[in-house]
Amino acid sequence: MNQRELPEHPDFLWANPEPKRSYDVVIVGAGGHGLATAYYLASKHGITNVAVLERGWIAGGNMARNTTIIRSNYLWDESAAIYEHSLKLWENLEEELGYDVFFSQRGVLNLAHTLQDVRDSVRRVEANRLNGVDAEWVDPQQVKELCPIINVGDDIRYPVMGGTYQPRAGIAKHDWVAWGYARRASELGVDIIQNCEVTGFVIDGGRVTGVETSRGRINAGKVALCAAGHTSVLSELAGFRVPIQSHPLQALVSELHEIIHPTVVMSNHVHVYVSQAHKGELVMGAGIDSYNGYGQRGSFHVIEHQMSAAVELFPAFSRAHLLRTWGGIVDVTMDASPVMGRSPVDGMYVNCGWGTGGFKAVPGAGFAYAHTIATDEPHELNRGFGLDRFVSGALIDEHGAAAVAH
Amino acid sequence: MTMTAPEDTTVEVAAHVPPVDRARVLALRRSPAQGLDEEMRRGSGAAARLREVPFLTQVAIRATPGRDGSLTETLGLDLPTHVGEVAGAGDGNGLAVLWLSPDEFLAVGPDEAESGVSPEAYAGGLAEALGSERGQAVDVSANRTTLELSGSRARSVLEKSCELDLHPRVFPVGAAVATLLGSTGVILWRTGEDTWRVMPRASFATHVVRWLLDGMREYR
Amino acid sequence: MLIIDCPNCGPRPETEYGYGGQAHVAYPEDPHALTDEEWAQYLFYRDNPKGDYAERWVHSAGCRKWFNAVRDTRTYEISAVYRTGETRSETQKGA
Amino acid sequence: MAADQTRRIDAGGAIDRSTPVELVVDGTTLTGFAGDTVASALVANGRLRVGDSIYRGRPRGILSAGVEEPNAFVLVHGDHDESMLPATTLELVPGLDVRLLDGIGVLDQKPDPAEYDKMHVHADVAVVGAGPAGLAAARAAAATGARVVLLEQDFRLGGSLLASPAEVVEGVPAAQWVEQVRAELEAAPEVRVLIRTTAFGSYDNNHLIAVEKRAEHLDGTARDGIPRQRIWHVTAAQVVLATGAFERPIVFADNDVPGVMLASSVTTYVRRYAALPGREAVVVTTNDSGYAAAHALLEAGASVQVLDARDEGASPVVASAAQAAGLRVRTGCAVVGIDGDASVEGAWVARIDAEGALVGDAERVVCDLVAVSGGWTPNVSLHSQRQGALHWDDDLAGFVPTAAVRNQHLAGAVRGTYWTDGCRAEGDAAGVAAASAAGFSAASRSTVIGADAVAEERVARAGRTRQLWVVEGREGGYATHFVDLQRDNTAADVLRATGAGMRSVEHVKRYTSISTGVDQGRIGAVNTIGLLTRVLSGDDTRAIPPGQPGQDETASGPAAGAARPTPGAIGNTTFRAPFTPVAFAALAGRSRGDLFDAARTTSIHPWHEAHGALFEDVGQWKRPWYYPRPGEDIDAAVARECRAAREGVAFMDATTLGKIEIRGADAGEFLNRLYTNAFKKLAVGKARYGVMCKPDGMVFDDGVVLRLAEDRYFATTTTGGAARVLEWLEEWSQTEWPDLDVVCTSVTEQWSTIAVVGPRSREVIARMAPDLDVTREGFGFMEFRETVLASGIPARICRITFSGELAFEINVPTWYGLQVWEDVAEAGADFDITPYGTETMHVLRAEKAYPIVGQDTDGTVTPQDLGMSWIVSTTKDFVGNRSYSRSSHRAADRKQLVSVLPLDRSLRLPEGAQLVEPGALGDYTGEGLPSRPIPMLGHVTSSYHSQALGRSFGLALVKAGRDRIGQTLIASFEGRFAEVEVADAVLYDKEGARRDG
Ligand SMILES: Cc1cc2nc3c(=O)[nH]c(=O)nc-3n(C[C@H](O)[C@H](O)[C@H](O)COP(=O)(O)OP(=O)(O)OC[C@H]3O[C@@H](n4cnc5c(N)ncnc54)[C@H](O)[C@@H]3O)c2cc1C
Ligand SMILES: NC(=O)c1ccc[n+]([C@@H]2O[C@H](COP(=O)([O-])OP(=O)(O)OC[C@H]3O[C@@H](n4cnc5c(N)ncnc54)[C@H](O)[C@@H]3O)[C@@H](O)[C@H]2O)c1
Ligand SMILES: Cc1cc2nc3c(=O)[nH]c(=O)nc-3n(C[C@H](O)[C@H](O)[C@H](O)COP(=O)(O)O)c2cc1C
Ligand SMILES: [Zn+2]
Repeated sequence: MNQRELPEHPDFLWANPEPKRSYDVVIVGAGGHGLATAYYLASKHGITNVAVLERGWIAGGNMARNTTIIRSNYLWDESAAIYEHSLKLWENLEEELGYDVFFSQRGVLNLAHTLQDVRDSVRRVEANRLNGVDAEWVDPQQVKELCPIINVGDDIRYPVMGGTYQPRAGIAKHDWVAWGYARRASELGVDIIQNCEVTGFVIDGGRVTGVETSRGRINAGKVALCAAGHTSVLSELAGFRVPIQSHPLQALVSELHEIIHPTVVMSNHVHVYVSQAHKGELVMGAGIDSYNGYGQRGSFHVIEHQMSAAVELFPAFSRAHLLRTWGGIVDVTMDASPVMGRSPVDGMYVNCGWGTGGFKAVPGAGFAYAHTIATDEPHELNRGFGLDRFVSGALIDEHGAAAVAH
Repeated sequence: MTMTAPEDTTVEVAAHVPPVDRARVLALRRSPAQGLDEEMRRGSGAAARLREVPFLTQVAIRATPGRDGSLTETLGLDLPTHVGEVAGAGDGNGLAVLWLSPDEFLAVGPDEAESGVSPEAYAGGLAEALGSERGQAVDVSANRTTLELSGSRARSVLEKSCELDLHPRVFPVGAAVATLLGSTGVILWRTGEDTWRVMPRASFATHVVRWLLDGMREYR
Repeated sequence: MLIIDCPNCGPRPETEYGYGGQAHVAYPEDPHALTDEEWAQYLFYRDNPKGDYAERWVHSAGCRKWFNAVRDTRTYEISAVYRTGETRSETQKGA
Repeated sequence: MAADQTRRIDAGGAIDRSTPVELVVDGTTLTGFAGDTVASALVANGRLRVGDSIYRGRPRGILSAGVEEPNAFVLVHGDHDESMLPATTLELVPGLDVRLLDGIGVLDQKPDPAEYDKMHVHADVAVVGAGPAGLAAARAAAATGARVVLLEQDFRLGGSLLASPAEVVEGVPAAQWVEQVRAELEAAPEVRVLIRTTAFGSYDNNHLIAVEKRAEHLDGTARDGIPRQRIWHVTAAQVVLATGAFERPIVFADNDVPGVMLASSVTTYVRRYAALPGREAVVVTTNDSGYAAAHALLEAGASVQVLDARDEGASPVVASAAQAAGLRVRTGCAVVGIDGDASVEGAWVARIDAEGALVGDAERVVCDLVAVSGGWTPNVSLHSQRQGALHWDDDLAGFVPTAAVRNQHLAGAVRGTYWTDGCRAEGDAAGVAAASAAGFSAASRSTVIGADAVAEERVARAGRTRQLWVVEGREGGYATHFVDLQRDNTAADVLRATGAGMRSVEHVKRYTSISTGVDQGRIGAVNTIGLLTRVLSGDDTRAIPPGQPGQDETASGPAAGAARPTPGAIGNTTFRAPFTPVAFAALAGRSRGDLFDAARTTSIHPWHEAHGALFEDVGQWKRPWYYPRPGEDIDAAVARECRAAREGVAFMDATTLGKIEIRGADAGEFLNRLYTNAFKKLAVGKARYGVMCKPDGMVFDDGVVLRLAEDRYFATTTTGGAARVLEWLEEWSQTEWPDLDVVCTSVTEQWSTIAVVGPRSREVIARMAPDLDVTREGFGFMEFRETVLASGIPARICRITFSGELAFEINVPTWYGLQVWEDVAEAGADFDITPYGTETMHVLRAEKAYPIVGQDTDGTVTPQDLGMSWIVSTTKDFVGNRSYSRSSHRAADRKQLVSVLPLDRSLRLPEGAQLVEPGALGDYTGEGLPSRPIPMLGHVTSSYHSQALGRSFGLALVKAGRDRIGQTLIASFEGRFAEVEVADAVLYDKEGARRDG
């Protein structure tokens, strides 16, 4: 679609029913993960007596706030498998949902600025390729060809030494992805209940039988948490802990500009993550704030740092203007990998810990989580992501090696 | 106040090198910002001036006030007790002890070339005075250098990157704190109404000099 | 930007501090006496409340001292700061 | 002179008629005066039309006179073009050359030569906005001696008073009053008045962030050293927000045609800029304020008629003033449509009913200007950024702050106070209250009215506003009823969103994109919310998810049984920083180019530079990477450097290693707990290598520790780990083991460290340190000595090796570093001593399988994995130890460090190459991607050509690597495959014969 066209949305998205007394599955949280899970439960497992309970407006959490980067070039086998599965689903998503979600495979560049960055990058590229994930190492000249506005000169503090490139990676329009899932789920009979906060769980003999909500008690055969940064609050209510910490993560946009940025660029070292959305705004992720926070806002020095990094690498952004900043609440685990599987409470499932990078996982995680809920067994894709890894020590440490977020 | 050598110190170094040679040895030192002298001169103007005050003697002291053996006696000064406080020569002319934390201090005194007391010997004497008390006295003279920023706009230059309140009501003459200048850790010490010492670690000296000079340009 | 009142140095901007997560999580007396589950709790699990949180900070660019603060993770307001080893009530200010 | 300024009013206005200023717009030169904005110059030249709308390409005109402008965006040409600047806020300066934009900017790809900086200031009272409220507040606070900062985005003080210069304030005309206050503020010693300065962010702890335009107004180009813009960080004990209010338009058919303008902006153009936007005007208003525009126009000689949408018309004072002036007023009427495409040619006027629907036929009125006032929206952006509560005020028809945020005060129109004396009085009261809360007692002015009294009068004085959310057109539909002009969104789009099931205002925003433009909903948000109140019924509203958090109760759900929700129940979308857009570069400040991040250099750096070193960034450090001689590439240089180290003598600057002095009776015990190996029994004068792990058992840092005295140790860390390790030591000593008698001090930069390496190093050291017994017997491996060099410089010399060769490390205070380095060069000249960099260091240590933390480890590697079980004590506990008994640590297939030898001895594998079993590849040829994942065994962490071995080699982490020694694996890289043999990690001098020379 042309930058100067307004999007066409379907005439009808989802119904706003009153909650029923009881459902086979209650999903807590209508972010991308909750909605996708509902959709796959209904479409792949024929489980349609499902409610997705959302305390605010659907997709109003991190789903409304993310920089929409989609890629699958993760280091470890377990990660590559689930993210690559997700990417394959993305590649067919518009058709599946019948909704133009602006999935744009414009490629993602991860820049390297030090010799160690180069080693880590090459390692990841080689691992990706053997895992069937398209990945390339590109030299500074190729970086320049892929994204002519990057300063690849030697005259900057941390010159670009090359980068990894995943051509199939890209971005999508976050809200519409959620609405696309909501629409299909709603069509298949799933009840999407907004303005309905889960405030407690009904647990009987170690098994969950329902939830308390701001709109009354709702009985449930199974309960699946999809509450991202709020998961700890919920799990605490259910009597168990999850190994996550909720931190503010900020993002920002500029006003609209004619398209000059053709791909997605991420630089962990200089700290820039930027793409240009279809309307023309520059979309950037800033750093994570060090402290825990549920405020959906972060500290401004993080934005300032982000801006100097942006101008450093992209001289053309000098007089783009910061138009809006915001924050989300990301759920960070110690190994920067998600948690997905059964919880200590029977009939209750957890999916959290996607931290700064779970948007891309929406289709894949929804798919695997629906399987886990439907069969009470993890899917092959999420087997390694259970809570047991923290006990055995078999972590899937995605920061040490890959050192890239989002 | 001048710095005097702690008595009865038997430090090998002092014993080893005859005084006349010592002057020759001292001449071999190069201060961290030495190569930037000319740049600093050119970047200075009436309203803001920058220079290095090289080779000050600095001793890092870890001690618990009141439980410091004969350290304070040897120093000839009480340890400062609260943030910002500088015991002794708050104006930097002589021996001063800066508060860095409840149990961490920095003694700053004149260059050995001026005082005749080697920093190693001085630190050794303090360490000895500390005795078996918990703490430390370590020569860190070369660990940081001292830059002096002065002039009517010196405060403005600092305010460009120092987030602390530098108003005299809050940051009086003679006060010193450890803080950040931009993203670089420094000790900031107000030695006069319009005179500040900025003490970065040696490896940051070039950056801090260039950073300050850049901020001074509008006042040239 | 949080302004954190270091018990030693007074109010300083957040950039001077390092964050240390939940306070009062002591290193186990004898780690070897713990089960793997208990050890995992120590290593990887911390409270994550929405509301008051007793957490650790270190004044990296100032006095280099660790201390504790009670901060509301919704409003980010700090209701108390106190030194390591002190209990919360000793120096708590405000409500 | 002003011949072309056809719409310039002959007299009045805050413009300097003696200073004409030229302006180029799309290539045409116009003239305005100093004191104009680009927009007012356009108006004075009879040009209302600006760029077309973004999506629908509709002609658009100047709508406003301020930051809320949705249409009039320009690109300013200059050293560096800047886009998307509202013409309404752009001060007219000589040399301005602008292009009108169609709602979308163009980024300049040239480097931006301008400079930007930042300033951090503290205040007792910060006042935002310099209208009557803000000026009064600043004056009152200043009078107490408090430190006051007044921030005003405009290039003039006065706020709305600039548009009513004749209004009487404290007995004098407004213009004079503003002058008086300005003079008073300037005379106060502790007051800083910043104009052209927009407070755009309000953060916790009263931290305001503002941007000041500093140089661009001088003459358009930047002056050396003078930042073009400056970011102000203001931390204030108390804040007074006196940010005024925004007028909003009325939604009717074709309300976007150029010539439709906000009524208060019309007043501003006429009275402040002496520019007449139209000669025949229709004013359409839902509240009293539209009348001011009518009076202004009338006085300027235009013909005017007023359509007051309220059946009851204006409040008595306003109505009688209108009558006295002879204004034609029709009540219960509105404009229902516009005639004209590129400019207003006429307005369709009709009576409207309670729903805003036409009653009877519309009548066409010829006009060239339609001044609209749909009511006022307090400018609460900064208040809301701090989660300040708002509530819907039905009479004012606006969201009004419920109470100020802690340590903040609100004064004037931002509180819904819409008459000047009320604003001034509130400001006065707020200034006094703020100063006294900051500890400055004040005798308040005699004229202060209690703020509460003002509140009561609010509606009585400013009149009621009719809530008219949309005016039906003459034809059905709402396709040209623009709600958000910038985003080209209409009432029809809002209805489509609700039709699609959207209930939350946040969803409507995202479905339509209303409120996402540069004006962030200043023009369209409240009308959208109002429209939602019209279309959503009681049934729908149970599902309305809340709008902005912190709003009044009604916002979280409409009152039960209500047929329609109130705007308060629907709520606002969230206000976010920045208040108005800020250039990225301004926020970058001086952290650009070389100053982007500190580059740390050693005392020897000048020598490295002078000798042609290329540098590697390690953390913030610049370390010599290698020293190519003319004609040498990296391989040749490194081979030469390696040869020197293995066969002769070479030297390296190792200053960047972290160094920590540790002292105390319990220092040994402390180190025992943190390192995997034991240090308590290390003899004084000796050194030992140690590894530290995190509690999860993974290697965290390593280094050599010297025992200086019974109670003193000296630990070295990796270059990148220095700060981390010191913090780690402090953390454990302060928080876990405060009872241990141990303290630490960083001495990283106290010492320059020069490694002298190679079989001939002893001879060099002997020359350097004549007093020292450097014999094999006299100076053993892993010992150190204090000595005085031949130069007289005191030094500590260690016999440590990171290459396996005989080697010494000379430590001297950094200020002697360069001298000693030069002395070493001289002492070794006969032996052709060769400087080497990090690359050679890496080769040498890899030949000996000394791991580099961070290169051969990645946070998942234990000492055992590195083949260093020997360093993991079994007799004492240490941090990390507990983790090794977890099941994953006992797994047989843990990755272990081994070396890999390509069968092709000249092939240097890329670091990062993956290793697989032979046969694992299946039919994968390296072309494209394999059809299914190929299991990997590990990867190459380090890879070099070994000069000493005469072949390439690598280190690798390989599953069960030590069991595979002797096996052949396949390395996969760049779509190619190569066979490698797994070998013991140590390849060179396994017996360690060389370390003693
Ligand atoms: C600034 C930012 C940038 C990011 N960038 C990227 C990126 O580029 N690429 C990427 O892949 N990922 C990115 N992420 C991460 C990604 O957004 C998240 O991992 C992902 O959205 C989380 O899953 P979700 O969509 O289900 O979560 P959310 O959208 O947060 O959904 C959780 C939902 O649960 C609801 N909820 C919580 N508690 C309750 C309760 N008690 N009762 C009912 N409902 C409740 C919440 O209201 C919320 O709607 C980014 C995140 C942020 C904040
Ligand atoms: N209904 C009406 O007739 C009506 C409605 C609104 C206002 N008014 C009149 O307007 C005046 C209001 O006085 P006031 O002092 O409250 O407001 P004001 O509009 O006079 O002044 C507000 C000032 O704040 C500045 N400002 C706003 N946000 C800023 C920011 N973030 N950073 C820096 N500057 C910022 C503006 O540029 C402006 O100068 C009164 O005279 C009142 O009568 C009348
Ligand atoms: C990819 C993306 C693009 C966005 N583009 C815009 C934009 O063009 N204009 C805008 O005002 N906000 C934009 N936003 C930000 C939203 O307005 C909003 O800030 C965000 O969804 C968080 O919600 P909140 O600010 O209401 O809490 C964008 C957000 C995302 C994630
Ligand atoms: Zn402190």
